[in-house]
This record gives sequence, C-alpha cells and structure tokens, in this order.
Amino acid sequence: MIPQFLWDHAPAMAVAVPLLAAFVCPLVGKYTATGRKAWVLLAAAATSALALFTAWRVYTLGTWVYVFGATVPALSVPPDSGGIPIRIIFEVDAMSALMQVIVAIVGFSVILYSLSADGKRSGLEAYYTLFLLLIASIVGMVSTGDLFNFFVFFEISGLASAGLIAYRVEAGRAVEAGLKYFVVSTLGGIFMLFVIAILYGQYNALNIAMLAERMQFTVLDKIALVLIIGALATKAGAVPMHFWTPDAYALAPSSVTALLVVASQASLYGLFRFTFTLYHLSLNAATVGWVLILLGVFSMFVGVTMAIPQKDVKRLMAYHAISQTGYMLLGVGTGLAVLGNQGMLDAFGRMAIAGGIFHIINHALYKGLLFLTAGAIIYRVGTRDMNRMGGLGHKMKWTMIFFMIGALAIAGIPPFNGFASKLMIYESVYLFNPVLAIIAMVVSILTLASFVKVFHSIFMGPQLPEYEHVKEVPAPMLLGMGILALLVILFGLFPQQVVDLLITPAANALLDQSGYIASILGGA
Amino acid sequence: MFANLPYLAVATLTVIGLSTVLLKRNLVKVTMGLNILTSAVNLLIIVLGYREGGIAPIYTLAPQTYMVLPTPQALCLTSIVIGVATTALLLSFTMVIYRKYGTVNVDEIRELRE
Amino acid sequence: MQMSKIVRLSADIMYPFVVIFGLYVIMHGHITPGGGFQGGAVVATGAALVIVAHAFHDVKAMIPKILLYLQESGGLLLFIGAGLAGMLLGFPFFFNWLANSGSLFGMPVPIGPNPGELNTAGFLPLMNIAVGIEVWGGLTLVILYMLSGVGKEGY
Amino acid sequence: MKRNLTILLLIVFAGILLVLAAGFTYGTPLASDMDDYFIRFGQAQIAANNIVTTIVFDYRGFDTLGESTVLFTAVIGVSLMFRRFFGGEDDADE
Repeated sequence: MIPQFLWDHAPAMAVAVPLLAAFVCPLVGKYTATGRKAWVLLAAAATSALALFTAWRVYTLGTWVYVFGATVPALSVPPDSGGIPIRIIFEVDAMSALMQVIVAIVGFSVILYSLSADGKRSGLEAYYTLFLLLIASIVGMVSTGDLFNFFVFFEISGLASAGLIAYRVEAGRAVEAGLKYFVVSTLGGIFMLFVIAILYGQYNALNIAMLAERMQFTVLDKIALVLIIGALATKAGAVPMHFWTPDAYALAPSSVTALLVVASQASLYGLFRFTFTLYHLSLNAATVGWVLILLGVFSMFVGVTMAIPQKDVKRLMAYHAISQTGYMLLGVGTGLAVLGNQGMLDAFGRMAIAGGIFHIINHALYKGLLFLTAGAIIYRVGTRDMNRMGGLGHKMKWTMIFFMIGALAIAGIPPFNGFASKLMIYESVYLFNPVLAIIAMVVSILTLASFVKVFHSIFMGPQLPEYEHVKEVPAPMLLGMGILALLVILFGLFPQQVVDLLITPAANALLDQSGYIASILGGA
Repeated sequence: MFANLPYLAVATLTVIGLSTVLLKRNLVKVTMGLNILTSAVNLLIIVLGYREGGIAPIYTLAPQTYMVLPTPQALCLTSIVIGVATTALLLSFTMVIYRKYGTVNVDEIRELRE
Repeated sequence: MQMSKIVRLSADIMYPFVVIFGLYVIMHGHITPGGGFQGGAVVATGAALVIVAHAFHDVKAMIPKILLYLQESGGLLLFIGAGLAGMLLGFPFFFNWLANSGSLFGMPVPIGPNPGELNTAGFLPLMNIAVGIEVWGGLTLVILYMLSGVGKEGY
Repeated sequence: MKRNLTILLLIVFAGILLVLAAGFTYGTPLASDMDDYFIRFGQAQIAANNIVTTIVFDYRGFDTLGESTVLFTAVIGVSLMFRRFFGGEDDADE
C-alpha cells in the first residue's frame, strides 16, 4: 500500500515530507480549518513514522548513508573522484537515530496537543507551517553528515523558532523575546559560517567524515572549535549564554515551547557531534571536556537557583530546562574528558556518556510533558502567575496527574525516567570527581523542592471561587500529554532495557569516530 | 602583508560588524551590524576560493580552463539568501516593536528586564 | 503620498523591461552568471519600483495577492517535485534525471569552452525557474506585508 | 563594565582574525581536490556550462532546497507578524 520508495529513501523523506506539507499548508490552511487540521496531523504522523522507521533500520542494520543526487543512494564516494565525497550526504548513525526517535515522539504529541489547544488563534495556517518547518529542520540537523547542510538547517530552525516565539504579537513582549532569540541565533549562525569557512579553506571539504579524516588540529582548528562550542552552547541555552532562554520559553505558546526544547537539544547534539566526531582525539580532550563540565555545572546551579523565586510557571520551568541541560553537558563532558584514557573510559567514561545521552531523551519527554501541562493550566485558567492559582486539583485531575509525573521525573525520583539517567550520571561522575556528583545531587534536591512548591501552589488548597467553572482540558490535549507521560513511566520502569536498546548503541556511535569515517569513505 | 589585504578587509568588516551588534542600542543598527558581519563571512568564503589568474568557473565562451574554486561561490550564494531572509524577519520584528513601544532603542524597551 | 507624474510614467515604462531582464537571468542561469535567486530578486525589484512610484494604497487593490501566494508555494513545490521525480524512477532524491537524456533540457554539452546552448543541463533550468517563481512571489509578499504595517498608530 | 568586557571581546576577536589572515595565503588555496573534481567532471555529468549552477542545484541541490525554505520561512514569519493588517481577526490571549 505504502510505496516502496518511501521506505527506501526514508532518511531523505523524513525531511522532505514535512517540507512538502509546509509548502502546501498556507494554501490549504487559509480556507478550511478542518482540512488544515487533517493535513497537519497527517504530515506529522507521516514524518514521525518515517523517522521512527529510519531509526529502527539504523538500530538493526547499522549506520545508514544516503547520498543526495548520486546514481545509487549508497554511493558516497564516486569512483572517479579519487576517494573524496563530493555530494551532500545524510549519515544516520545510532546517535542521530536516537535524536530522530525524540523528534518523532515529541513532535507528534505536540502537534496533537496543539491542534486542540491553539484552535482559536489567528494566523493558524502560518503558525502550523512554521511548526512543520521546525520539525523538518530538527530532523535535518540530526541526520545530516555535511557541515554546510547543518548550517542551513540551523538557520531554518532559527527563523522558524523566532517566528513561533513572537507568535503572540499583540503581547509585544513576545516579539521582544523572539527578537532577542533571533539576534542570538543569527550571531550563532554567523559564527558557524566562520567555522565552515576556516575548515573549508584548510581541507577543501564540507563532509564531516572527510574533515575528521583530514583534521590536523592547527591553530585555526582550535579557533574553529572555540567558535563552534560558543555558537552551539548558546543555542542550547547553557549558562553564560542563557539569557534568551527564559524569555523565549515563557512567552512562546506552550506547544511551541515543548518543541523548542527539542530544537535546543538538536544544537546540543551538534555540539557533541562536532567535538566527538569531527575533532575526537585530535583535540585536547581533557581541556575541552572540562569546559563542557564547567558549562554544565554552572548551568545546573544557576538554572535551579534562578528558578526557585519565579512566579511565572513557564518561566520557572524554563530555568529548570537550563538546569537540566547542565546534566547532559556534565555527563557527556565527563566522558569527553577521559576520552584519551582507555582504562578510565571503560571504567566510567562510557557510562557517563550514556547517562548524558539518556538524559537528553528523558529531558525531552518530561520537559515536554511539563510545558504541555503548564499550557493546559494556562488554557483553562488564563494566567501564568502561580500566586493567583490554587485548588486546581479538584477540577483538572488528569492534568494534575501528568504534572506530578513530570515533576517527579525531573526531580529524579524513582520509578520515573529522570531517576534512571541521573543515577547513571551520579555514579560515573562520582568516580571521576566526587565534588561534581555532589553538586549534581544538591541541584536535584533543589529541583524537587522547587517543584513541590509549584505543585502545592497550583493544585492543592481549597477550590478558589473564580475557578468554579474550570473544566478538564479537551481529549486531544490529554492524549498528547498522555503519550509523553506513558513513555516517562515506561522508561522509568524498564531503564535497563531502554539503555541496552537505544542508549548504549548511541553512546558507542558517538565514541566510534573511525566507524563514522569508514561508513562514508569505505574502510579507509 | 599586502598580499593578504583581503583577509585584513575581512577582519576589519568583522570587527565593525561585531562592535555594531554588541555596542549599539538601536535595533535597526543591530540589524545593520548583522548584515555587515554576514558580508564579512561571505567575503572570507569567496577569498578562500580565489586562485591567482583563475577565471569565473563558467565554460560559456571561456578564454581558458584555469578557474577559481566554484564551491565557495555556491556557498556564498546560499549564505546571501539566508542573510536576506534573516534581515527581512529582523526588520519586521523591529517594526512591530516600534509600533508597540514607539521606540527602537533597546534601553527604553524595558519590559523583559527584571 | 504620490510621486510626480514623470516618476510614475518612467516606472511604468521600466517595469516590463525589468521583468523581462529578470526572466532572462532566470532562464540563462545554467549558461551565464545568474540563476533563479538573482533573477527572482530582479523581478521583485520591478514590483518594488512600481509600488514606490505609485502610492502603496493606490496599487494595493491591483496586486493579485493570491497569485503571489500561489507563486511562492508553487515554485517550491515544483522545486521539491523535480527532486522527488527522480525517486519515482528509482534514483535518490535530487538525482538529475533529465541531464544527457535527450529529452527536455537533455542535450549533452561539448567538453571545454563552448558557445552555450539553452537546451542543456537537465533539471537545472527547471529548478532555476522554480526558484525564480518562488523568490519573485516571496520577496514581493515581504514588501507588501511590511508596507501594510507602516503608518498606522499603535498596535 | 559590560561595555569594557565587550570591547575586550572585540579585541580578542580581531586577534583571532589576524591569526586567520596569517594562516591563509591569498590567491593560493591550501587544497582544492573537491573543486577540481567539479571543474573537471561537472560539464560532462550535469551537461551545464555554469559550474557554480551545477554545484548550487545539483551537487549541493539539497542545500538550495534548504535555502529556498529559509526564504519561505522568512515570508511566513513576516506574514505572521503583520497578520492583523491583512484582515486577520483578534485572538483569545492567554
């Protein structure tokens, strides 16, 4: 029934289908509301299916190389070229596949939620067009094996996110937040272009595998590394460059925020990909690893301390998002710091990386869930100020349960998924440096304290008279949240299976630079 | 020193652009700074691909076949269009902010500062 | 606010030439410097010229907005469709299935410097046309949207 | 204080760029094998005289799709910003 070529070309189609849907969306969406909803849902479902299929095939059959415009999809190096890849190549290894799983799950649930939650707004055809473009750009960012192609998708995600953040123009502040984000993102893009120019000028290649093969680690390469870490850490919202995050996350519509979390994780993926695959051992792994660790520790600590006094529920969650990004940087940074030392790498380095990567998928799930519940509360109550909420647990039981699941997961309480990944990070980081592990635990306790307070002030207490008429949110919104909540619980109950199935291959793929190069250049 | 004059031009443009973005408080000037930065990077990419004595990589009525590198020109084309799109969106944000607050000076737009 | 009659008349006379020059740049993208983006930008400049010369409110009703939307989406659909068509024939995305095929735009070119022949290059001219249409519609729409936001009080 | 920091950053960046100027020599690229491939085979494979166009639309055609998409995104973003002046209705705010 489904044409075979759709599956044969799944990595490319996972980008092409949302793009195609986005190009048609302004025309369809302008005239029929029902048609628009059906179209967007269909496109999101198709994209998720293609991304999941790609991921499944990569996990079972190994790295999938897809060459655009060659005579055969797998012909990465033309025979007459003397061993250099010349076309744009998608290289989906296990790490990329993991990110595709995240995009597929979160993207679909968010669209499901958004179709119901944002149904009464204006300019929806453009809104959903940007939504689809953002999904397409994230899929592109995580699957591409080409530096310049990564930059192009980076720019698409920057423009689409900025438009979505500024969506509520009448608020004024939203446009400001969008502008702030956009200036930062554009600067990041320009730095990336500098990096591309420097690397291209030296090695005359744009393919990541080819660049990694030719990497000499000259002074210019060091400059490029600094610039690229700066650009991508900014986009991921790590602490010294986090100033755009609270505004953007708080003022965007809630469904957009849940997707923005994934978009910033795609930048984080880029950061890991470039440090591990592009530079690998040629960089001074300990130094760069410590840079990532310090970024992570500052993010964790500053994020959580800034979060505690917030009154605005989404702003609070945004600071927690910064704090959780710190855990990923801490875990993966620890792994990077011991990259050159095989003994330490086997002792705890691999586990630290796996913990950091596991935290990426867990964070996407529970943070998405939390932002969606915040959106559900705001949808019914009409305010973001927690001091004016209270007693909502009486009327919004499902939302309360979902919020509780998300809050316990982010605080790292068993049996939810946050616990599993945080435990891996604590254990491995403790072997590396006990102080770091203790800081991580303290941050986790502070997170719990913060969320207990939030939970209490939103849901507990007597029912307030002004919220007499408040009802539970519509079923599609609950379904969107339910998918994420179910996965949060499942990942928490069976962490070992998930780690074996998804996380360990991804961590190994990240560490295996020669394998990445070999699948393009063919055993070189 | 003078042989590398194009690179010095890139450096000058970059510093001008970056200082405009970081030091100016006017949103239109910030946009202009970003444009200057984009031009600087584009110039860098083009300059990296120049070969002494090469011609434009087009075979139509070409006097010789020794050509400059074509890839930088293609990258630059892409980057220019991205720059145009970025500028359009930035300026429209600025216009909306101006309508809302009556100013484009970031110091006077204080709503997001705590 | 209107410009003087001389300016308006000159803009009207210039407009067809600007459009034709833009279309020329689009069509000859695979032979001479130029291509879809550059040509599309030239054509959009023509539209901007007319809008500047006449007052925006006078020409607003004359501009077919739905056509611009169609151009924008249609151009991109043609682009991605040209890429996808190769897939139906069993090749990867963006395989140049028209080059050297003998059909439309399918003539081979002599190797080395040559005078240039329009009917070559496979799907490159198709894509140039697609991008040209898209940029034409897109940039004109940007101009229109921005102008529609000018000169009113408050939000 | 912040201003001084910014100026310091600028000086550092200028230094970086001077290093860059020293690393490359104008007129002689350090490596050119990929581009030589395009110049040598582009005409035969794509049957087009303009090598830049063959790269833009064929060898790196997917980038160009992304680039057109960036422009499309910008147009959609601008239309979202000014939707009220194009006959859009007000919406229920959060």
